[in-house]
Amino acid sequence: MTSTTGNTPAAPATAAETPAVAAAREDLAALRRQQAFAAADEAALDGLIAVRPPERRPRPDPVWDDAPVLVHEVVGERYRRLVLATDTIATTALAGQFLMITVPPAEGERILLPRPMAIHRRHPEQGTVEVIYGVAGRGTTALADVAVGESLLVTGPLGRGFEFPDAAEPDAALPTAAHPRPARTALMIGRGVGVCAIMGSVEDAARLGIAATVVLSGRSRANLIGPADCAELGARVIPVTDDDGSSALPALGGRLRGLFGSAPPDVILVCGAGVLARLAAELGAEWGVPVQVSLEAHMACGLGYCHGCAAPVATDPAVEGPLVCVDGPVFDAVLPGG
Amino acid sequence: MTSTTGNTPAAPATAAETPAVAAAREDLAALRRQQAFAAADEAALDGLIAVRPPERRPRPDPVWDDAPVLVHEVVGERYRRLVLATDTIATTALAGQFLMITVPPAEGERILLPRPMAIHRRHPEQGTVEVIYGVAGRGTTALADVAVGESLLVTGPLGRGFEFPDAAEPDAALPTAAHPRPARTALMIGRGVGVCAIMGSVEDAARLGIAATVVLSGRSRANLIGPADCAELGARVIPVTDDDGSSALPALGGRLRGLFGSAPPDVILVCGAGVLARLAAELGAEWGVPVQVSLEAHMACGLGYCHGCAAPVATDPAVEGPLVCVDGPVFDAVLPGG
Amino acid sequence: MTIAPPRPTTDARRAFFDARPADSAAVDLSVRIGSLTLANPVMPASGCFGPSLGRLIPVAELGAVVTKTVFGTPRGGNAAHRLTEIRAGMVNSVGIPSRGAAGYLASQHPLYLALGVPVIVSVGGHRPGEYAPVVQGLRGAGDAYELNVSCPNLDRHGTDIGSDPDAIGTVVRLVRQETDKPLIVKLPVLVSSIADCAQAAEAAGADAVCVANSIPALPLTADTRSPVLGNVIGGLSGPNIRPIVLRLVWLAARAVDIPVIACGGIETADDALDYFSVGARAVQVGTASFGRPFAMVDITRALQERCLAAGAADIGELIELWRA
Amino acid sequence: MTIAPPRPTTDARRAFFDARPADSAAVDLSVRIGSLTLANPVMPASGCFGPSLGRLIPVAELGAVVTKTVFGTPRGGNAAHRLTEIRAGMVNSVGIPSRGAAGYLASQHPLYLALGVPVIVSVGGHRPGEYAPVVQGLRGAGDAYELNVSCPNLDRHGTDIGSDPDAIGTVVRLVRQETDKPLIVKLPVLVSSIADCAQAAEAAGADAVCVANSIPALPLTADTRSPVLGNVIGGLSGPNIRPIVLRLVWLAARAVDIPVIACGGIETADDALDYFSVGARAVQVGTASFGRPFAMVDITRALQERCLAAGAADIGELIELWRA
Ligand SMILES: Cc1cc2nc3c(=O)[nH]c(=O)nc-3n(C[C@H](O)[C@H](O)[C@H](O)COP(=O)(O)OP(=O)(O)OC[C@H]3O[C@@H](n4cnc5c(N)ncnc54)[C@H](O)[C@@H]3O)c2cc1C
Ligand SMILES: Cc1cc2nc3c(=O)[nH]c(=O)nc-3n(C[C@H](O)[C@H](O)[C@H](O)COP(=O)(O)OP(=O)(O)OC[C@H]3O[C@@H](n4cnc5c(N)ncnc54)[C@H](O)[C@@H]3O)c2cc1C
Ligand SMILES: Cc1cc2nc3c(=O)[nH]c(=O)nc-3n(C[C@H](O)[C@H](O)[C@H](O)COP(=O)(O)O)c2cc1C
Ligand SMILES: Cc1cc2nc3c(=O)[nH]c(=O)nc-3n(C[C@H](O)[C@H](O)[C@H](O)COP(=O)(O)O)c2cc1C
Ligand code: FES
Ligand code: FES
Repeated sequence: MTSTTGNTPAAPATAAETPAVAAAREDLAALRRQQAFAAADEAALDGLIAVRPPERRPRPDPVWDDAPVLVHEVVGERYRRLVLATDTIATTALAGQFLMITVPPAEGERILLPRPMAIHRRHPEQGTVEVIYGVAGRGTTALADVAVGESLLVTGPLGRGFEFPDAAEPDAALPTAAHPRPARTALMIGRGVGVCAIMGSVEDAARLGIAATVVLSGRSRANLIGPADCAELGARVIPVTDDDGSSALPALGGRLRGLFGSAPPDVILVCGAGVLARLAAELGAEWGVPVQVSLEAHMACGLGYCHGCAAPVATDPAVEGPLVCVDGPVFDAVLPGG
Repeated sequence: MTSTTGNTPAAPATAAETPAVAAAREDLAALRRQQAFAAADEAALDGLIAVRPPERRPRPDPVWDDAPVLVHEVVGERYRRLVLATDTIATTALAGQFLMITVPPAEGERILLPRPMAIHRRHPEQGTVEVIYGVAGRGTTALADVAVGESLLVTGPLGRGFEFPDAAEPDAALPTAAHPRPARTALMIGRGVGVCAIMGSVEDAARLGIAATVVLSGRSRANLIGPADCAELGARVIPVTDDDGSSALPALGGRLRGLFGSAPPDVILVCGAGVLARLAAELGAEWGVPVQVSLEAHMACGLGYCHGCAAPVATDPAVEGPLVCVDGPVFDAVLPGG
Repeated sequence: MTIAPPRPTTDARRAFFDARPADSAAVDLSVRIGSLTLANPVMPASGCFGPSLGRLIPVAELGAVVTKTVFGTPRGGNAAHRLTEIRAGMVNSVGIPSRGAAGYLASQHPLYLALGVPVIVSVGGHRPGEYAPVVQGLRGAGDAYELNVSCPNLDRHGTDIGSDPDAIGTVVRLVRQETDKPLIVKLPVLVSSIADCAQAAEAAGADAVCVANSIPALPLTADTRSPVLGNVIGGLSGPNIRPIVLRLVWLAARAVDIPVIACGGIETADDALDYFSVGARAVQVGTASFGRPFAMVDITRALQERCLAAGAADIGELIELWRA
Repeated sequence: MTIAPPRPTTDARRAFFDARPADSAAVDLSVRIGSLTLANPVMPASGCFGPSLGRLIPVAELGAVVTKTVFGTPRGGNAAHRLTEIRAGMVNSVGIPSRGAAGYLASQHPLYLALGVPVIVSVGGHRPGEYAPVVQGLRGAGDAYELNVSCPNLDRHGTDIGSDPDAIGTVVRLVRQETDKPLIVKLPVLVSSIADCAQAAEAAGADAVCVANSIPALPLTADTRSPVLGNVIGGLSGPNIRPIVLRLVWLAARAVDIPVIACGGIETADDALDYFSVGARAVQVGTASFGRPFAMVDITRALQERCLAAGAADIGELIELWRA
């Protein structure tokens, strides 16, 4: 394959351009924007991710369950909400943990790998959990076909979630670098379905009396996940969206600096975009507060044995790096050299 | 794998037999019956099949078409009827020709090969054809999901159909072995969906003033295909079913010998079971009348180029035998040595 | 009996013929296979085409046609069933019935010639020495030869000729002595090193390699777990083999300078572009034609339209555009 | 902060553990691999199991467990993405991260031992001579060794060791000098002759062959047609490879007297029985465990129930019954 164009962009439109040609040009432009976005998001995580220090309390044992689907409804324009009856998981899951959801076979469509999904809400009294997901590809398309009343095979709770500094032992010790002071205020930043990963911490904050400020980011107001949950949980919400420009990084960074500059939160939790993780890490460095970020990776087992979910952490090539499913999905986000 | 049972049948039931064991035994017995039936049906065709002499008139050119589904309904307990709008095919198809129906992709189920289906009825005035099919495996299961208003990709008309002796040139010549006398009466025998292959000839008989007697065979009255079509076309119907024993070969043979012994039909057309083809060939030999049988084979192209549909005709191993899709599906059925 | 006067009828096939796009001077889809230039890089896979398809699709819009494999002497085919479809794909064990070179020349070649595009004759053998006599027997008929070496080598207890680089070299060298026409070697999937096989073909004088044939498989019935196919083993084809063959094409294209023709599970222009993006220079369509006889022509037309729309002069440029 | 008193909770996993069927003296599912007798013929495929699964399924009901492949020295894994799912199946290129024999002994083996079933340690290398030192380094740990020869042979420009019968023989002979324990050779799919490979393993002293590893494939993204996997190439696994591997198992079982362990796309007892019916003596389950962690135990239980229900004393008899 030889080419004479090399890296030059598509030729500019001419007067004689047909609608098909115009459409193809727009497709190409959209592809370029998407490529640029993905590249920026990946680059933003570069050098930022570190494995969190060992947990002080053991994680709950994961189980698998046949979880009846109690609710399966469209949320906003782009998402779907599942309420699953799964008693043990609802009772034991920690904030920021996730499930592996096996997509049932239907009409010959066979989905082999379970899909990782954050536990958006836990309702231990009812023995239910909520999951909110976007239809992305084959697996989530097939998942969207599951009817209320059917059961989903789920495995969980999995992974290491978000942890408030010393929340587990609120009156343990005086704050040090390794043991920062117990959180009294927290800033959570979620974008898109990434909001789901942080909602468990909003629940915890409500339970623990931590004042939570939650940035909910999305394409438009109609597509924000979590406003109702935050209202129910008594968290302050800062909605930011692409359509009015409020989600843009400089705008959001300025706003947060304005809000918290004089009284920084005790911890920042973030999920949903690499660039937001970097912003959070920058704010954390400025304010001297820890930042935790929840990451995604392609997964097969969710249990640490398939070695499929390498975290974006540079390590000695002879040593395996951390795994998102067991060492994460929540990691520390620390500015390189910071 | 060693075995101590060899060819002995499953051990007889004991008093301590659990329901699961009893069910498994019944499954095994059903499998054996089915195996025996399939073996008998295949053996019945042994040496029976011969390629018909060359056609006197060219076949219609096949086309492919996007045929809107006008009707798609359940027929009896086991079958489904499709009415397809496909003008050229409806206008040109000859009796006993077939279609290749491409099963559209749905929900990720991808059916690669089109499925051969007889043209049950032609309605050239409306530009429609009817197909009746049974749900057998993956392809027909997916086909059953197609909704009225969708279109099916069909290719046809294909293959060589049934021909009444000299019907094409009714006043051509005096009857000889090669040119039997023009048909005035015809016996058609169809079983299950095999009825569909012969219904075009029932249509032709009505048009040509040939007196048609049609044996419709099936498991039960509710499962017979064709009684209404035959009534519309003015054909005499002999319904025979498994549940009252009337479809059993000796019973049916006796009945037909009784009906036709003194005045045999001019031709016998048969489709739907190897053992019925052999019965027809026996009757044909007794009565000195030609017998034509329509066969099935796994097919990919339907056009004679994939060589996938070998007909059950023994030939020199260095020479390719006839193909069901172009040399058939209708063949002569002649008793070996007869 | 009255014969109704024919009335004009309509069907989608007719509309498809009529929709032939104008050739655009702005797009060059042509591809060279040795001394032969094809107007575009789309052709059928051997065994998945016959002249009778000319009644259903505008074959003249293809880059070439490829015949079913021709053997030296007549052969019958395998016992029924010769093909089936399972979830993994289509499986066939037709057994390559053949009328031999003489039979092909007499009854088939005139029909292929009438199609008006280059004819690539597929040639088979069961020993490395059997290919050259077939080509000789074809007496110059055909514009190029595709050497189907995915055949058990009876000289080596049935291992495929095409899995043995030495045997591939022997086949090509012997055939080269019979003809100056372009030679394409069609390789099997189950080989230890596709690079070695492709290089053996190139070194012996082949003008292209075709990667690949179907993948040997054993389909069983669900009830008694007996083989579905009369021949027990058949070749798996269709979209599920595509990721396997994509890797082979990628490796072969890195190993040789001659063009690689991709074959395996291509159904759409997107599938073809997948192969082009890993280095293929032409594509063959097999199984897809059974369900959608117009699939090949669709691909040819779509390749032209995509290049036009993107302002690319050829497929190479189109691929560069995504990667920019 | 008040901590709610734990209340009893329920889940399907618990019910599954409780449903353990009674062993029946009437059915013998045991299978011998050299000197080792497994209680039943069902085990995980290497890389698709870890001790952490013991929390989710009653591992004691399996015939054995198989470790992820252990290399001699520590290795990291491949760049992300390391796995994906496409229509054809799962594709992984984990890159076999390994802590080396010493690391395995220290951190992994105790967890495997605690599972209470025979432990088959999978061993890898990138040169035929690299396997024996790993086995030596394992210092007798493990009940048997599975030699994963589906690794590029760095001595022969990257062709898989397992595609070369001579290299297979070398690996087995060298390892045999280190251990008397049963040796299983796990063969790749892309080989010129699976029979030659299996016979090479048998002749060199292997006690079983495992057929087969995943099939190398190249998944591309839909938009820019770039490789999905960090390593470009990955191994295709899952149900669509079953018909391909069934043929290989059939050929291998006819070629050797040692047991053939089937591996490829097994999800259910029916799939396992397909393999048994073409000559396999044991089965490994890989991809299926990700979606249904209990798949292996389900298969073990179903095999026992089917034999019981059909009045068959073992799987061989069960198969004979259908064919009767
Ligand atoms: C810990 C964790 C929590 C998650 N929580 C949520 C959530 O709450 N809501 C939600 O909508 N999504 C969530 N995701 C992402 C979700 O798993 C993917 O959107 C989903 O797997 C896409 O599957 P697909 O078959 O539709 O897409 P395809 O692109 O067809 O998937 C192909 C393969 O890639 C994998 N894959 C593709 N995209 C992703 C991704 N972003 N993350 C992980 N694997 C991916 C799939 O699992 C599959 O194996 C989470 C991911 C992780 C790792
Ligand atoms: C000329 C002809 C006319 C036919 N007419 C009718 C009809 O009018 N009504 C009807 O119900 N059936 C008819 N059949 C049979 C029908 O084609 C099969 O039932 C159908 O192909 C089964 O497909 P499946 O995917 O449901 O079954 P599967 O068993 O899943 O099919 C697997 C493969 O085997 C092939 N196959 C399986 N059974 C048959 C069979 N009996 N004949 C041909 N191929 C088979 C399929 O096409 C497919 O390639 C006809 C067959 C032929 C050859
Ligand atoms: C019915 C059938 C017959 C085939 N006959 C031949 C043949 O004669 N010679 C040959 O080289 N390949 C033959 N093939 C293989 C195809 O040419 C092609 O390599 C294979 O089917 C993979 O391509 P696909 O997935 O597009 O079908 C045949 C394939 C099928 C399905
Ligand atoms: C995530 C993953 C990791 C694997 N790792 C190994 C490995 O370390 N060693 C090995 O011999 N095979 C490995 N395999 C191959 C499997 O053992 C098995 O041979 C293959 O997946 C086919 O079986 P399946 O279709 O049941 O998955 C791995 C497969 C997967 C999916
Ligand atoms: S998903 Fe398997 S190790 Fe993380
Ligand atoms: S179906 Fe292709 S030759 Fe008959």
